[in-house]
Amino acid sequence: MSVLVDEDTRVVVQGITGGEGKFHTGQMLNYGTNVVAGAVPGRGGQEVDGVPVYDTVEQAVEAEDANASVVFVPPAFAGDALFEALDADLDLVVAITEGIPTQDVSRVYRTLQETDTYLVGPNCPGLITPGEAKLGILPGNIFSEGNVGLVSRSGTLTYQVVDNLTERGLGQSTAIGIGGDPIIGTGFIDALELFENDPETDAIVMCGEIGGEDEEQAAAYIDEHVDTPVAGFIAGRTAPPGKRMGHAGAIVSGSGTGTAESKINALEDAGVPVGDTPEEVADAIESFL
Amino acid sequence: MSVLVDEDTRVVVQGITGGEGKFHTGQMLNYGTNVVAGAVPGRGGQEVDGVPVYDTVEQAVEAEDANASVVFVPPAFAGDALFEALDADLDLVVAITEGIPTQDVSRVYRTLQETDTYLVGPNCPGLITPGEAKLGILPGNIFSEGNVGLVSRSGTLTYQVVDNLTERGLGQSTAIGIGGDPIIGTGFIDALELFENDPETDAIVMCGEIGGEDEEQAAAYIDEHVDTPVAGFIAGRTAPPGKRMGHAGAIVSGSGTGTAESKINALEDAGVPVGDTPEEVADAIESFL
Amino acid sequence: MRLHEYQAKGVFAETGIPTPDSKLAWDVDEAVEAANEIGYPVAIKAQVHVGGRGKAGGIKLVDDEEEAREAADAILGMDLKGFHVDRVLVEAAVDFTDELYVGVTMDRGAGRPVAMVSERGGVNIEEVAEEEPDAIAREHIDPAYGMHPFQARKAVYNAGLDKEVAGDVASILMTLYDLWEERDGADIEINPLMVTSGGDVVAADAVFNVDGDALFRQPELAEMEDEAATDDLEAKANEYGFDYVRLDGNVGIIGNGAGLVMTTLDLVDYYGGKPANFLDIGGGAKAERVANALDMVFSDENVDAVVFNIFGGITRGDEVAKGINEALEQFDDIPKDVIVRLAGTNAEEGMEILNTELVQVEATLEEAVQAAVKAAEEVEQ
Amino acid sequence: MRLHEYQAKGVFAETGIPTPDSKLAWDVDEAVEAANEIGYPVAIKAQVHVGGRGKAGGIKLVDDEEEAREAADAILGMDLKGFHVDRVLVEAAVDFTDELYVGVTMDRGAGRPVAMVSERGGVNIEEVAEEEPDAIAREHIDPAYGMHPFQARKAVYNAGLDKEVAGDVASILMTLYDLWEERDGADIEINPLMVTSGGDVVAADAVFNVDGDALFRQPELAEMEDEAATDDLEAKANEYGFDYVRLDGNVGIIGNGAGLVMTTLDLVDYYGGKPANFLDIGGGAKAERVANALDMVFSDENVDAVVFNIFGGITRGDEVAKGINEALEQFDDIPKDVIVRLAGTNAEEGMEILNTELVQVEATLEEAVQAAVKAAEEVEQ
Repeated sequence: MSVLVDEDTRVVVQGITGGEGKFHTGQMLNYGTNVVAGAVPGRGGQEVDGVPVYDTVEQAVEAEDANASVVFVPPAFAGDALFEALDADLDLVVAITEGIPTQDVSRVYRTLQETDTYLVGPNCPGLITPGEAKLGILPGNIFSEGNVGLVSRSGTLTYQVVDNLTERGLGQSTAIGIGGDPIIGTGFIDALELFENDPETDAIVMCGEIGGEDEEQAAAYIDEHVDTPVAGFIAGRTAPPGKRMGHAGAIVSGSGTGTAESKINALEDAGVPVGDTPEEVADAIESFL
Repeated sequence: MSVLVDEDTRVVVQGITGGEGKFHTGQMLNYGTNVVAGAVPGRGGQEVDGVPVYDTVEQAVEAEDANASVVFVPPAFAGDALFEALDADLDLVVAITEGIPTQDVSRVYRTLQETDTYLVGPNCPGLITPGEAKLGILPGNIFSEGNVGLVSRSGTLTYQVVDNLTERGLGQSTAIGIGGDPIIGTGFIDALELFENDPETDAIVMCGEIGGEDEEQAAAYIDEHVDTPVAGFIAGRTAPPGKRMGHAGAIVSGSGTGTAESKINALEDAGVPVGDTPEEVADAIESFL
Repeated sequence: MRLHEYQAKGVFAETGIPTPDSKLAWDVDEAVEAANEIGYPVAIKAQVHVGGRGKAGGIKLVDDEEEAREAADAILGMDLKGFHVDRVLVEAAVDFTDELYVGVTMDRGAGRPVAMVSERGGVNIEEVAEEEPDAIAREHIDPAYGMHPFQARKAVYNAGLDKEVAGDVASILMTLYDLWEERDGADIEINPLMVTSGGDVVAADAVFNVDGDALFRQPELAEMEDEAATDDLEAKANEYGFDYVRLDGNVGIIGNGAGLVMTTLDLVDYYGGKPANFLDIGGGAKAERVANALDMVFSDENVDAVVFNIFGGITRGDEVAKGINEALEQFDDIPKDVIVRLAGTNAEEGMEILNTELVQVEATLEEAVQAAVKAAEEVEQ
Repeated sequence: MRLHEYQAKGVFAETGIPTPDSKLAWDVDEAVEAANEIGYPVAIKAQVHVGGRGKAGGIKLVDDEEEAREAADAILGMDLKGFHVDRVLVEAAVDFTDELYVGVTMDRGAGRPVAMVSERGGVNIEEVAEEEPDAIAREHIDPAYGMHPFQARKAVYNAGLDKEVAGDVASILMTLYDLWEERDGADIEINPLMVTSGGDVVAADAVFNVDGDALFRQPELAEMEDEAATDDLEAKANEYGFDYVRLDGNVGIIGNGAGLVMTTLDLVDYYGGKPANFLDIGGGAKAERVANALDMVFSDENVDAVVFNIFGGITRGDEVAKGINEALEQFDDIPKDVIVRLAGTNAEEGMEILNTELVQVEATLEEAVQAAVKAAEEVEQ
């Protein structure tokens, strides 16, 4: 019925006492997410919105049986917070923080390979299983329950596409914003694999953008391993080569891969229709179901 | 017939152009060891005793299909040489070098856990399968072919015990000097497992010494997993607590384990007779066969 | 964040990497004086963030004072691929026998750093990379350990470097990696690393791009961040802290989130318009930031109409609406049509707040883009 | 290699770890002067490598000059568990409310470093470790990364430290780990880490043992290696580079390889003798080194007979034999019986070389030990 998160997911919020952490903890609780603890060094014993705070993630996990965390820790300390989350052996870590130094993320990524944890992000909006739980900052009200899995490198573009789906009554099983940073945990292929194995996901939307080769690799993966129908969208068709657009993911490498054209071709070659507009993506999904 | 090394083992000698490396390469070749390459940065293209030298281990492996290395590199550079050996994905690495800083070994050990390579040592005499190959500095002439497996933390003590065995006609399948440093690669348990699974090893000698808890753990392992009869020897019965005897392995921790008494008791509880003298070890082995 | 060549060389030199004698000059007299001091031949090199400076005329080798003056005069003030040259590096020419390449960057696909060495350095390295990728030895680094010395050796020997220089290059590569790691490098390169007839190696050029997200812990590098020589509008964007790229169309675009802003650009193009810029106000923007964004796009005289597309997540529609009102209420006569589309968090509240006498409101992304394209077309006619 | 408390505190203080005001003194007047300067109360602390100095009378707290003089006079020159006290640290007494423990060492079983924190610091930490191991929070460190800040926090919060000091202690622990790593520590400890009534923390004692194998890259620490205050024979062994431990028996033992030498000791005991020492000449010893070893053992007046047991691997029997001959030929009258047993590499050549008028040769380890025990017994009678 969903991947990665559901109503049983027990969440610890790292950085729960900060401005964003506090605000979105409230939002997550309102949505029905099982936020069971916060973790902030030196704040153990306090409460935020009725959620008990612990000094370390490990203590939060031991006391509240948490199995996932959402990280709102500021960039300078976020790398360390991610190491702490991995050390606590959680099933899922969602890193919302934007602007973590790339080398810090690279070190975290290296340790991630030695664990069974799914890391979503960093610099991502998080993920949501509509009607059950959201972990992150996605606006819950635009989502609706259903059987379309969505994975996207971009935050607000995700919302746009979801909006188009929801308006037509095409609900979502789970929507995952994987983030557009140069190095991220869960990638397209991980998400596609999860959706492919989820009996309740009947169609998949994959939103990519220029830069890197992840979409090309995902296309090859779809071709070989994914039977669930996939519709795609690629942002950045009009981006001039070599210009940096927003986050670091959006650099056209200029070496044949990484351009919108290369990605669109790869997806279409794998049988994935790529929409020219978000509306067209919704059209394709509608046609699958 | 043997464990870890045999006549098919193809050896690259790291540090082959140094004094010790050169001398023992000659000794290994004389013994019949398949020394196929040397590796010394900047010395690629040279030869030592007819053995071609390469600049890197990787090049030696690619050119000569080596699957094992013996490391004679001086302590200051030995840690790096071990990382290079592990990077080259060898089956076996034998580190003869004595006096490698412990923190360097700890870092190597950490990487070792991520590989399938057996590291023997550091600060060890190496290992030998009599009549086939020796990797290291053991005096080949005292060994004889047979069915006694031997594993020892000490170098010269190993020779002593082997001498006692050989004199009685008790040949060895493989003898492994695992070294007495605080952190080593292959330990007693690894060696015991290998011997237990070797159909041609019918009895095992295990020589321990004071310090650490490796012998106690090995005793527990023998009790549960080893059917091949084992005879033991523990050096350091008369060592006063708290005094450092030779290498760092030989410190009596004073906390109940680590003493000769604790080790001897653990072994005897596991059904392993422990000799008061090396001769008595040979007696026990003779009684097994 | 990119350092200029002279800044990068300064950083390299601190770590003991050999660089040629050199001096920075801001005008022709200074350049000539520097050249005389260093002694001829010298190279006069434009300090701008542009690849292929040499081929574009930004580097000249001169043999005497007269040539130096001529070259400095030609280079200072020139426009190099859109960048104004306001300073030159005057540098002793190196008598070289070989040009090598060494560099360290993050391999985003692998998630870890990679060190690269080639004996085919010089201006054509990009072609080499494209056509003969094996001519560049690559060594991935475990970021937990940093570069092991054996990896530097592997890289230089696999690149086929002469034994005579292999040791020196390996140790420069180690130094480069350590620098990259300690100073939060993004890309760090020496191309060419010249080999002199005496068998020494010298960094004849230097690239050092720093991870902008790490500048908070690299105060020394943050100070070097270039104030000059970029487009005025882009400088303004830096000041405001926007991700902004100027393009050559006439439809101004403001949005939140890189993917959505790019999509808005793509739709402008799809509906027959031409995007004038990319401007991402980021997540959670408050009213003032929104007003700044409008100010920026209005400052671009090429812009004929503006589409403001916000899908609120952390960004709240009411805040955006307030910012738009504030920005536009300052004008007696609003200079360009502004088409607004708000969705997501507090979008309805925002719609209510928006002063529809000042802006045109559209319900969907497609409609908003089409309206903006149409408005811009009307201005052009 | 162990640093003295004052040396360790010097190293700690360089990194910003707070330590009390203190001064080293080599005689009573110096100590009193230092105490007057620092201001009373002060602690006068023997600087010797002995655990439990306080209980053994090596630390005294004094309130005025008279007491200071008395204490310094008592401590300087005293024999503390076999160590001569030749210097004292005069240190401001700390007014504390709590005594914590922090330390970093190598966990040989795990093959990686471990950091430890306890709120039960002070003289009884070893008992605590034995009886209530859970009162010490342990955090294993990945040596590839070093200590992550979160690990220092985990350690202090798991140890149950007050929030008021937790942050300070975590940052001291990070500093200690970095020091341990950068300076090749073996063990590094602050016990007690005192918490003052004002909520500050102060390192009231300091232990810093350095990995002897790493001294080649720690020149500053190598210089601190203590020249004084150890047994003369052990000092001689340091000079010669032998692993040597003096014991209280009368059978001198020389051999190659720690395990074999220990076994020789064990056999001396087994056959009814008493070992006088452990002396490992190491691998590959040449003639001179062999002669030095004999010189060392002969210098020990307790020794009545010597067993020289070599099993050659890298060590060659002929070299050993030459060394023994050289050493013994210097004497008109050889002071103690020497029993030699050679086996392994070039043992036969060695046997031929050995001057059997100077030494007694035995074929097996057991026979050699028995002969030495017997010879020693005869001397005693």
